[in-house]
Amino acid sequence: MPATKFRRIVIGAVTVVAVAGALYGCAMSTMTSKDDAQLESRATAMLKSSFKAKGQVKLDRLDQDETQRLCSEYANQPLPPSVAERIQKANLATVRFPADGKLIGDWKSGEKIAQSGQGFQTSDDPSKPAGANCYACHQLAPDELAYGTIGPSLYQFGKLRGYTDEMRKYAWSKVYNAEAFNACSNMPRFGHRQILTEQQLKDVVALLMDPASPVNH
Amino acid sequence: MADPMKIRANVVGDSTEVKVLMNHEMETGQRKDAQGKIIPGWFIQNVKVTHNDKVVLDAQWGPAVAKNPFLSFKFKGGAKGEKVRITWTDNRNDTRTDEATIA
Amino acid sequence: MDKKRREVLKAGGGMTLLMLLAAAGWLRPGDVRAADWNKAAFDTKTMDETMKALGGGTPVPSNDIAFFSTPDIAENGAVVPIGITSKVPKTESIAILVEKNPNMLAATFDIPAGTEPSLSTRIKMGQTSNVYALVKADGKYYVASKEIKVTLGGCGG
Amino acid sequence: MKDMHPRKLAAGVVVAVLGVTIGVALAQTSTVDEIAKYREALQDGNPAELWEARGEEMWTKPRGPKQVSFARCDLGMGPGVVKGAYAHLPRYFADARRVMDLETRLVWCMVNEQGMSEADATKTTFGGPGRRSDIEALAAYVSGQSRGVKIDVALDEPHVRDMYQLGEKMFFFRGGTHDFACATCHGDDGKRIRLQDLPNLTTVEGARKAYSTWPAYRVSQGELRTFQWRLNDCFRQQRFPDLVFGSDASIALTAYLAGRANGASFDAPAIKR
Repeated sequence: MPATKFRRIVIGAVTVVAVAGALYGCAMSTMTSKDDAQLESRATAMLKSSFKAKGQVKLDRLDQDETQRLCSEYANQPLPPSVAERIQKANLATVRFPADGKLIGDWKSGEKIAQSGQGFQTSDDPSKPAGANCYACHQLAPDELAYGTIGPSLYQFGKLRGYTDEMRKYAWSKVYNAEAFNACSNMPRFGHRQILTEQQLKDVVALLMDPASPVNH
Repeated sequence: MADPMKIRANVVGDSTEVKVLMNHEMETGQRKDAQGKIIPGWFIQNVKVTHNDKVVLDAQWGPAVAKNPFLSFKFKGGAKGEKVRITWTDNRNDTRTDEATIA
Repeated sequence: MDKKRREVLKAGGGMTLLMLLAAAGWLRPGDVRAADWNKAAFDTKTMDETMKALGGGTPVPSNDIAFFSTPDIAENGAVVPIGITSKVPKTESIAILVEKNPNMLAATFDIPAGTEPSLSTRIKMGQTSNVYALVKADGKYYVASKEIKVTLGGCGG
Repeated sequence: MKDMHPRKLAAGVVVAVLGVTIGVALAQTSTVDEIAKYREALQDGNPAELWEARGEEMWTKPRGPKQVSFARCDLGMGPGVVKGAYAHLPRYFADARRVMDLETRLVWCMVNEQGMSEADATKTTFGGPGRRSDIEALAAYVSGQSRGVKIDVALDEPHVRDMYQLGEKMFFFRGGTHDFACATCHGDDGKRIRLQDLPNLTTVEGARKAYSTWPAYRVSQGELRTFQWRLNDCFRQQRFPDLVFGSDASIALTAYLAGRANGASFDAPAIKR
């Protein structure tokens, strides 16, 4: 899977560079990596001076971890395989399984979590549970027509892949930290960044992997 | 004071087509504010459209009409240069009348 | 404003008289509104209640009433475009009703002779629901309905 | 369970994602068609006109402690010239020694010509129920006066070009609890969030389509929204802190997106979900 992603990134970057070149004439093509690093650091500094804390959101949200920094740096150019591997390895190490060994919670609660985009915004009440907003990017239960396409369809996720222990563990790990499998994935790291609680993670995994879940109808 | 409406009245065949946008919150009275207090309903209840002092449309609205309401309809007759006059009244007794020249 | 006076005023020439009274300073604008806004009808929650408040019986389904420029799916329930045309002869009024809104009646439009029984406006819908176009013609009521789905938009939060 | 190795799991995943039945696919096609019809039906009457009218009146009226109108406000094409001005913004203003977008320039005129304090001028940058924004009304009016004009941001001007390049970097900056960057949602073709199409702003075509239709009346809010609002609310949803109105980053990103949209025919204020 990562190989496909790399190809896509490479193609995207080539397009962008070509267009940028057309806009600037030679300006871009002659930019050295030193210039680029300087631009990067100026942009980061400018960003940090342009926000203010509001509600539950403090300025430390702009402090990048290594994964974020690398994914930003390589967003507009091919992601070298060595960097991708570094990112995936580091994120894989963060995946934790529940102490009770149970990965499947309540799919009904999982559906609510998948529908909700609440949480961690300046406008959100931090005392209320956060959602995962899965439908923003993925198709899941067929009754919900308003689904996004940033991520692949997860309709019949468990049914197509089999309700195996191995697959349940994969689903858990993927929701927990998507960067473990796909460097610079667009998907938030719901477990690693503590966006969802352990129980919520179980409920979302149930939505994907419980044969009774409408996702698998 | 309420803001003006935006009225367009155009001759189309043997009719006059009226399109109007009104400036109004159309608050339902069902919503709560950040403190959990109900925001009181505030909405247009009556809309009357006249052409040469003849009523060509007379509407009653509830709070389910969308914010900044839009209305479009046609009446027979009407000539370029004549006036179409629209008045709305809301549940706070605020009222607004605007006129447009038929084009 | 008491009911009798309202009826008397209505009987005595409806809005024209009311407007004269208002112009003469006999009535404040609020009185005009109170006389002309059917609170009972706008408070109703079911079709039966609405029909009762409007003073009509059970409406007859009609193929002569059509929706135009009205989508099957609304991208946002805060603004749902509704267009209604009536080909029922002697159409006197058109009303828009939303089955699953907190109150069923959204709007009524009296259509005087000379005005085309066709109009479009925009309403709010709290959720996916049937929307009814209720037409009064020659004293009788006719109805057509259409389901409009309301979808959740954007980032959902 | 601790000995379980997710990497092996990943290898074991057979990508058998052909699970979309024909029925579901058909339903989705009609959903997209119906949403297109919905958008079409909205075009008939755009409440943005109400803001344009209010902004136009405001433009000519004496305001602020100095009781001066915007007649001397230079949006880059000479004092008081509104026609076509929006299509050339952001641009470098020597008097302010800064690259400015429309909203920051309006505030600059309110402060420097009308004598308002910065705090007063930026008190209501984004309107809401019961608090109307003068800036939104003025932006509606001014942008409306560029309808049909080709977007032409001076990327050959060094200050503007610098902001463009910085904005491009920021567009790809990942951060926050959710690792989101602008590019997360706006870096690929043909994507949707829920049912909303997401323009790919890294392509000229995507940037043109998106940028040329702001400001816009948002039916979900019943408000006229400016591009400053668009950026602010994107960052809110990115789980970032609050983007300061008129901040350097907001100008840099606007310069990047406007610059990419160069050549498009300006078509705002529009009406959007």
